[in-house]
Amino acid sequence: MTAQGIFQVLASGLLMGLIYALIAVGLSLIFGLMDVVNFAHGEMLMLAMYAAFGLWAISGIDPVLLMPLVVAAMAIFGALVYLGIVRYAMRAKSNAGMVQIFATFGLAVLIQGLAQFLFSPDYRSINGSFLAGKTVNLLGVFLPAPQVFGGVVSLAAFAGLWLLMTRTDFGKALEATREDQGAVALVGIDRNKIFALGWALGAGLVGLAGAVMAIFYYVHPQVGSGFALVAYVTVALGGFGSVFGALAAGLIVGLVEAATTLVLPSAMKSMGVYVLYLGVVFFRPSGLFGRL
Amino acid sequence: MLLEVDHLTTAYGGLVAVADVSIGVAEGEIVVVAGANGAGKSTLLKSISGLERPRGGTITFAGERIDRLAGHLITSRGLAYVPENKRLFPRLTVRDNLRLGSWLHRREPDREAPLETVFRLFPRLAERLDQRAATLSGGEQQMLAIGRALMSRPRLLMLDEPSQGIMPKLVDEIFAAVKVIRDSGVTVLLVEQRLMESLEIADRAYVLQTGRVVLDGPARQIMDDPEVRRVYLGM
Amino acid sequence: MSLTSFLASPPSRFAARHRRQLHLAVPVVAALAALPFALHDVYLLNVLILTLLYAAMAQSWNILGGYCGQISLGHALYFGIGAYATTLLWVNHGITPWGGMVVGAALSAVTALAVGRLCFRLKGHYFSIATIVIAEIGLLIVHNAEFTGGALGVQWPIAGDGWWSLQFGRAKAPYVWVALGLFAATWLVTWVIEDSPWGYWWRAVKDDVQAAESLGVEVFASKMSAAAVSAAFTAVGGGFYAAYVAYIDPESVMTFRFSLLFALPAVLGGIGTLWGPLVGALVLVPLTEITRSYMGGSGSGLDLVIYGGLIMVVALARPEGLLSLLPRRSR
Amino acid sequence: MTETPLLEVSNVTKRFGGLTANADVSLTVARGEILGLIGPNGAGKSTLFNAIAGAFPIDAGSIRFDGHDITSLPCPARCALGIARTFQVPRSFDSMSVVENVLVGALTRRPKTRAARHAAHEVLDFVGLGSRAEASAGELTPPEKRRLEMARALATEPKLMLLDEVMTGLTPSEAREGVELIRRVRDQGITVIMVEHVMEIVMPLIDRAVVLELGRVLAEGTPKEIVADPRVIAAYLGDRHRAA
Amino acid sequence: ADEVVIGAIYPMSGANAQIGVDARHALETAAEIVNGVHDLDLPTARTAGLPKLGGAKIRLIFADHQGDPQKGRAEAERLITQEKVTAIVGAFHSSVSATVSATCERYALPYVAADSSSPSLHRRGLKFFFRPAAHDEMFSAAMFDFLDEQKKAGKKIETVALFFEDTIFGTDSSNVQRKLAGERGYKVVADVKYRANSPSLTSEVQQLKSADADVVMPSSYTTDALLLVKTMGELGYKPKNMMAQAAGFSEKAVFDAVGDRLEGLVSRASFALDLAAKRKSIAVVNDMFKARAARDLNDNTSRQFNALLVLADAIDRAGSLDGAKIRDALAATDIPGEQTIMPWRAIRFGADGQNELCDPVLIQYLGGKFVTVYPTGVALQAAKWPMNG
Ligand SMILES: Nc1ncnc2c1ncn2[C@@H]1O[C@H](COP(=O)(O)OP(=O)(O)OP(=O)(O)O)[C@@H](O)[C@H]1O
Ligand SMILES: Nc1ncnc2c1ncn2[C@@H]1O[C@H](COP(=O)(O)OP(=O)(O)OP(=O)(O)O)[C@@H](O)[C@H]1O
Ligand SMILES: [Mg+2]
Ligand SMILES: [Mg+2]
Repeated sequence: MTAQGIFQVLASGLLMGLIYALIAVGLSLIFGLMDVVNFAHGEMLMLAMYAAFGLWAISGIDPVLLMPLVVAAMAIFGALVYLGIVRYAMRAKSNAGMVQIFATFGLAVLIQGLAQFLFSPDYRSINGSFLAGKTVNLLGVFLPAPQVFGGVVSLAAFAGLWLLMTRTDFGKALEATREDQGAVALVGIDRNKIFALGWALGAGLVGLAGAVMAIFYYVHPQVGSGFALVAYVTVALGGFGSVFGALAAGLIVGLVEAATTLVLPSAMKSMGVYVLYLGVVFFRPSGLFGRL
Repeated sequence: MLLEVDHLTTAYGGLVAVADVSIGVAEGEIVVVAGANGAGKSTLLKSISGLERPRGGTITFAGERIDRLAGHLITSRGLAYVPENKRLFPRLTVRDNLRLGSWLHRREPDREAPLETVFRLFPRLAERLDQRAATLSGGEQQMLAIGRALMSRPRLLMLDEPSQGIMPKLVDEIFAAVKVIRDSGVTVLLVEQRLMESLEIADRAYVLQTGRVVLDGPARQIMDDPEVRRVYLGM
Repeated sequence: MSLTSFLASPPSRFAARHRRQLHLAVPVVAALAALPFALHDVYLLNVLILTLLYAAMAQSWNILGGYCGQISLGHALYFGIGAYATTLLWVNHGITPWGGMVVGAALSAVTALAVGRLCFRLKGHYFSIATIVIAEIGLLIVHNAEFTGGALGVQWPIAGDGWWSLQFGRAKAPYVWVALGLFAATWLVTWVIEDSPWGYWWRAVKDDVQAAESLGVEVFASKMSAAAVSAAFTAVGGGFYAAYVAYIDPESVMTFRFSLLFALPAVLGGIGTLWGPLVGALVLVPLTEITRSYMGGSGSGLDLVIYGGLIMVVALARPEGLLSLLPRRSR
Repeated sequence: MTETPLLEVSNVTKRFGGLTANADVSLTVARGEILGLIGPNGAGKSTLFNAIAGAFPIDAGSIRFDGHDITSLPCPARCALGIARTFQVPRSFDSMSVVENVLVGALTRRPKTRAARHAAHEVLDFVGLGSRAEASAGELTPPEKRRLEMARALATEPKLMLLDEVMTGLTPSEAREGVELIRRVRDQGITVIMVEHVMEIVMPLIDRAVVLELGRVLAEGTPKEIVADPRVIAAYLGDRHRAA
Repeated sequence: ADEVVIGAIYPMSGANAQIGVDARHALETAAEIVNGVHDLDLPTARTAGLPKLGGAKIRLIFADHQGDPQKGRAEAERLITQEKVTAIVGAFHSSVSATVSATCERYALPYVAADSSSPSLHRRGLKFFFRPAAHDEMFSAAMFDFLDEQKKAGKKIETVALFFEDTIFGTDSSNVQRKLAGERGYKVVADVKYRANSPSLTSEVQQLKSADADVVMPSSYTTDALLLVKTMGELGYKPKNMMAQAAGFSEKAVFDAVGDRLEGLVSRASFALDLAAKRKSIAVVNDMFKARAARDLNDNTSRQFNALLVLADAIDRAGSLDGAKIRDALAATDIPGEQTIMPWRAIRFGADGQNELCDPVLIQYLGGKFVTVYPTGVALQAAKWPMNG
C-alpha cells in the first residue's frame, strides 16, 4: 500500500476511534464511573439509532437537528431503566455485579425482540442529512463529513463529562454513591435520584452517539451488539473511573484496529485491540488511566 | 422533645435487637445510651437514622414522624449520624468526603463554614486533605467521620462510639468537642463505652440491656448507680 | 472430650448436613436417568439433554465463578477447545470422542492455566473483560485457521452409530445419560470440594483476598486450580456437544453468547451453591427452548421479548438466586 | 536458641507517596512476651503490622522471624512460619459461617477439613464466640468481628500474634475478659504484639511498650516508664494520664 | 390426507431475521399457489391442492433456528416428531442445512435445501437431500464465464479483487473464485477477508482502492454491502467494475439506501425478474409475493418459492406421505425450465441430490432496476461494461 494509503487507513482509524469513544462515553459513565454493568449498552445504542431514524422518517428534518430530541428521549429511557430495573438489581448483597449482568442481558434481549417486533428486522438507513455523502479531502486523505462531525461531538461530550465529574458536586455524589450506596444517605444524598440522573446522562450520551451514527450507519435490531464489545474494551482499557481514559482508549482502539489491518488479514483486525488490552492490563492492572 | 422514640422494635430476621424501646432527647441536651456489647445501641441509632427499618413503634423528630422516611430525607431534616463502622467513601479524598458532608447546603455560599470547626478539632485532617479515606489510619478515619457529619450542620448529632480507636490524648478532646458542639446549639445523642467520661459531659442517660431500656435518668444518677458500676464497670 | 460430646459437636452436625446433600443427589440423578424410559418425545428429550448439559456447564463455571469468585465471561473458549479437540480427533484420526474429550479437557486446563497466569492479577471487571477478550482471540484464531476448518466448520460423518462413536441415530436416551453423567460428575466434584481445603480456600479468596493471604492461603494457586478444574469440565461439555450436534463451526460453539449462557443458570439458581446451577438450568433452558420453538416461528420477535423479560424478572425477583427461596438450612 | 529474639525488625522504612509511614523503625520481640505498640493516630502502627505480616513490600530495612529472614517473603509464607495478624478494620469471609471463617485459618496446620473444623470450634469456644459458630459472618457486630479476627488468627497456631485494636468497643468489664483472653493466649506460648489505645486495658497487660510517633520509635520501656515519659505524655497520652 | 404439513426452518430472529421473514412470505406465496387454482404454468398450480392426494392442501409450519446448527437440528426433530411434517424446507445458513439434512436423513424424510449454497452439502452421500438451485461453484463459474466472454469481446479484464466475509458463505465463495481466477488467468490483486458485520470497512476499502482491480468481487450480506458501498463513496473510490455474489447485493435495503452508487453493478442470480416479460408466471408470482412482502422477489425468495413447488410436485407424484416414496419422486423430478419461475433449463436431480441444470444468470443494475445480461440465451440486454464507462 502506498504511503498515502497508509495515511488514509490511520486517519480513518483515528476518526473511527473518536466514534468508538463517542459510543463508549455513555458507558464510561454508567460502567466506568457508577460501576454498574450494563449489558444492554449496544441495545441502547440501537434504540437511539431507531429513534433518530424514526424521527427523521416522520418529520423529514435533518437528523443533525434532531439530536437534542434523541438525547432527551434516551435520557428519559435511561432514567426509567435505572428506576425500573437496575435499582432492583443492586439489591443483591453478595453478587450484585452478576445480577446486573443478567438483568441487563435480559433487558438487551427484550429490547432486541421489541425492536424486531416494532420496526421489523429490516435494515434501515437515513439518507436525508446534509452531511451524508460529503467528504473532506485533506491532501488526498478522505475524511467523511458525518464521521468528522461525530468526532467533534465526541470530543465535546467528553469535555462536558469531564467537567461534570471533576467540577461539580454531582460528580462527587455519583462517585460516593458508587462507593457506598447506603452511606450517601448519611450526608443527605438520595442515591436513587443521583443514579437515575447518572443513567439519564449516560443514556443521553448514548442517544448522542446513536443520533450521530444513524447519519452514516445502517440500523437494524442487531446493530448494537457489534459495537458493545468495543465499548467495553474501550472503557476498561482507558481504566474505570477515568473519563479521559475512555477518550484516549477510544482513539487508541481505532488507531490500533486500523493499523492491524496493515499486518494481519482484516478479518482479524480486532486482534490488535485485544492483544493491546491484555498487554496494557498486564502491566497496568487498572487500565491506562484507571483509578479503580 | 426534639427526638422522641416511642416503643421502637427492630429485628434482624428473627433476632429482635431493639425491643419496645422509648427514649427522648430534648433540644440542647447531651444524652448517652450505654449498654453491653450487643445490647442494641447501634441498632437503635441505625433505626433512627433510617439505615435499618424498624419493625414497630414510632420515631418523631422536631414534631415530624421520620420512621417511614428514606434515609437521605432523615438527614435532610437535620439529623446526622456517625455510625460505628464510619461508612466513609473510601476511594474519595478527605477533601471530597468533607465536601459531600455539606451536600445539603451545596447551594449556600457559606457551605464550607463548619470546616473551620472541623479543622480546629482535628488538625490532622487538614494535613491529609488529598489522601484517600481508605488509606487513613483508623483514628484518622474516625476523625473524618465526625468531621463529615459536622459539615451537614445538624440539629441532632448521633455518635456511635466516637472515641473508638482514638488516642488517649484526643479522647478527652473529643468529649470536650462534643460539649463545644452542644454549646453551639447542636443536640447530641451519644453511644459510648467510656461510660464515665461520657456521663461527665452528659445531661441524661439510658442503659440498654438485650434490647430493652433497663435504666434511665440524669447522668449523675446513672453514674452513681451501684448496679451500673457493678455490672458495667465491674466495680 | 467424651465420645458423646464429640458426636454431638457441631462438626458432625455439619458432616451430616453435607452427607444429606449426597442422599438427596442420588434419587435426583436416578430419577433423571430413568426419565428416558418414561419420556419418549424426542423434542422433550432434547430439552432435557440441553438442560443437563447447561447444568453441568454452569456447575463447572460455578467452580471458578461462584466458589472462587473469578467472574469469567470467556468460558466459551474452553467449550470450543473441547468441541474442536473431540471433533478433529474423531473426524481426522478416528479417535473416539471419549478420547477427544479427555484430550480436550487436558488442553483446556492447560489453556486455563496460561490464561490465569496472565489474568489473575486483574481484579473485578478488568478480569471479566480480559476473559472475554481472550475468548474472542480464540474465536478469531479458530475462525481463520486452516486446521480447524475455519468458518466452514466440521461435520461429523453420518456413520457407525454406537458408544464408540457417540452417535446414536434417532435415539436420545444415551445422550441423556452421558449429559447426566457429566452433570453428576461436576456435581460430585463440587460436593467433594465444598468440604475440602481447596473449597474453603476458594471461597476465602472470593470473599477477601487480603484476609485469605494473612491466613496462609495461596491465592494465586487457588485461583489457578479452580480455573483448571472448571475449564476441564467445560471442555468435556464441548466435546459432548460436538458429538451431539455432529457439526461444529466457530459461531456455534465459541461465541460470547455461550460464555454468558454458562454463567446464567448458576446466577439465576444461586451462585456459589451446590444446587443452584441445576435449578437455574431447569428453569432457563426449557424457557429458552419453548419460547423459541412455539413462538419464534413467526419472526415477530415476541419470543425474545418474553424470554428476555423473564430472565430479567427472575434475576430481579431473586437477586440471590432461586435457591434463596429455600430456608438456609436445607440448601 | 531461646536467646535469639522471636522477631527482629531492623531499620524498616515504608513510604506512601510522599508520606513516610514508618521511618527507620527497629525493634525486637522476645519469645513469650506481650509487647504493646502504642502511639498517636497515624503514627504508623498498623503500617508496621502490615510490614511484618507481609501485606506489602517495605522500602528499606529487614525483618527476621524465628531465625528466618522474611523481608521478602509473601504473606502466606509468613503465616506458615507462624505469624498471624488481625486487621484493624475487621475483614471476614461473608459467604461463610463463623466457624468456616476460622476453619480457613485452621487449615494452615491441618490438611483434613474434619480436623480443622474441630479445631475451629475449639478456638471459637476459646475466644467466647462458640455460640455464634453457625451464624453467617456478615451478621456479626463489630466487636464480635474483632473476636472472629482473633479466632481466625489463633487457628493458624501462630508463634506470633499481631493484634490491631481488637478490644475497641468493649465495655470495661468486657475488656477485662479480653485481657484475660490475651493472657491465656500468651500462656499457650504465643508471643503477642498488640496495638490498643485504651490505656486502662493495655498497661496492666503488656510486659513492654514501644511508642511510635510520626513513623519513628519515640520511646521504649516498661509500662511504668512509658506512662511517666514526658515525651509520650505530650505526644500521646495527654494531661489526664500524667497522674497515672 | 386432507393436508400435507411441511416444515420450514429459517432464521426468524438474530442478525438474519429479515431473511426468515422474507422466506416466510415466499413460502406462503408458493403454498397459496399450490392450494388454490391458478392459471399458471407451474407444477400443481392449476389444481386446488395436490390432486393425487385428493386435493390435500399444504400447511406450512415455521421454525426459528437463529442461525444455530444445534437449534436447527432440534427444530427439525420437533417438526418431524411432534408436528409430523412430511418434508422440510430450509434453511438459508449452510451450517444449519448441514445438521437439518443429517436429521432428515436419520428420519428418512426429504429435505429440500432451497437457498443454502455451500458445495459441501450435496457431497455427503445423503439420500434425502435435494437442492434444486445452484451452489457456489456453479455461481462463480458463471461469473468467470461472463468475464471470459467480455475479455474475448476485447474488454480489458486482467485483475480481480476478492472481498468476502469470514463466514461459510464468504469462504466458500472466495475459495472457488480464487481457484477459477487462477485457472483462467486473472490476477488476484486484492484478497480481502473481513469480519462480518464490521463496524467499519475503511481499511478494507482502502486495500481495494490501492489495488484498483478491473473487477471487484464482493461476497457480502446486507449490512456489509451497505457499509462497503458507503465507504467506497467516502474514500472516493469508484471501482471499474463490481460483480457481486448476490447476497446483500440482491437485497432491497441496499438499493434503497445506496442504489445510486450501484449503477452498473453486476450480480449473479438465480432469478431474473425481467424474464417476466417472456414468462407470465413470473409476473403473477412476483405480484403475489409483493402483496405480502412489499418487495420484489429476489435471489433468495425466488429459490425458496421454487423449492416448495418442487417439493409439492414430488409429493403429488408420490401420491403418498411416505418419506421414502416422496424421496423417490423427488429423485425422478423432471420439470422443464419454462414451468418454473427460474431462468433455468430444467430441474432434474443427480444422484447426489443436486440439480445441475440450474444455470445461474447474471443481472445488472441499470436505471434503477435489474436486467438480465447473461447467459446470452436468457439475456434481454447486453451488459454495460465497464460499468462506469
Ligand atoms: N446486620 C446484622 N444482622 C444480624 N444480626 C445483627 C446485625 N447487626 C446486629 N445484629 C445483632 O443485633 C444485636 C444488637 O446489636 P447492636 O449492634 O445494636 O449492639 P450494640 O449495643 O451496638 O453493641 P456493640 O457495643 O457491640 O456495638 C446483637 O445481638 C447483634 O448480634
Ligand atoms: N496506603 C496508604 N496510602 C497513603 N497513606 C497511607 C496508607 N496507609 C497508611 N497511610 C498513612 O500512613 C500513616 C500511618 O498509618 P497507620 O495506619 O499505620 O497508623 P496507625 O498508627 O495504625 O494509626 P491508628 O492508631 O489511627 O490506627 C497515616 O497517616 C495514614 O494516613
Ligand atoms: Mg454498636
Ligand atoms: Mg492503625
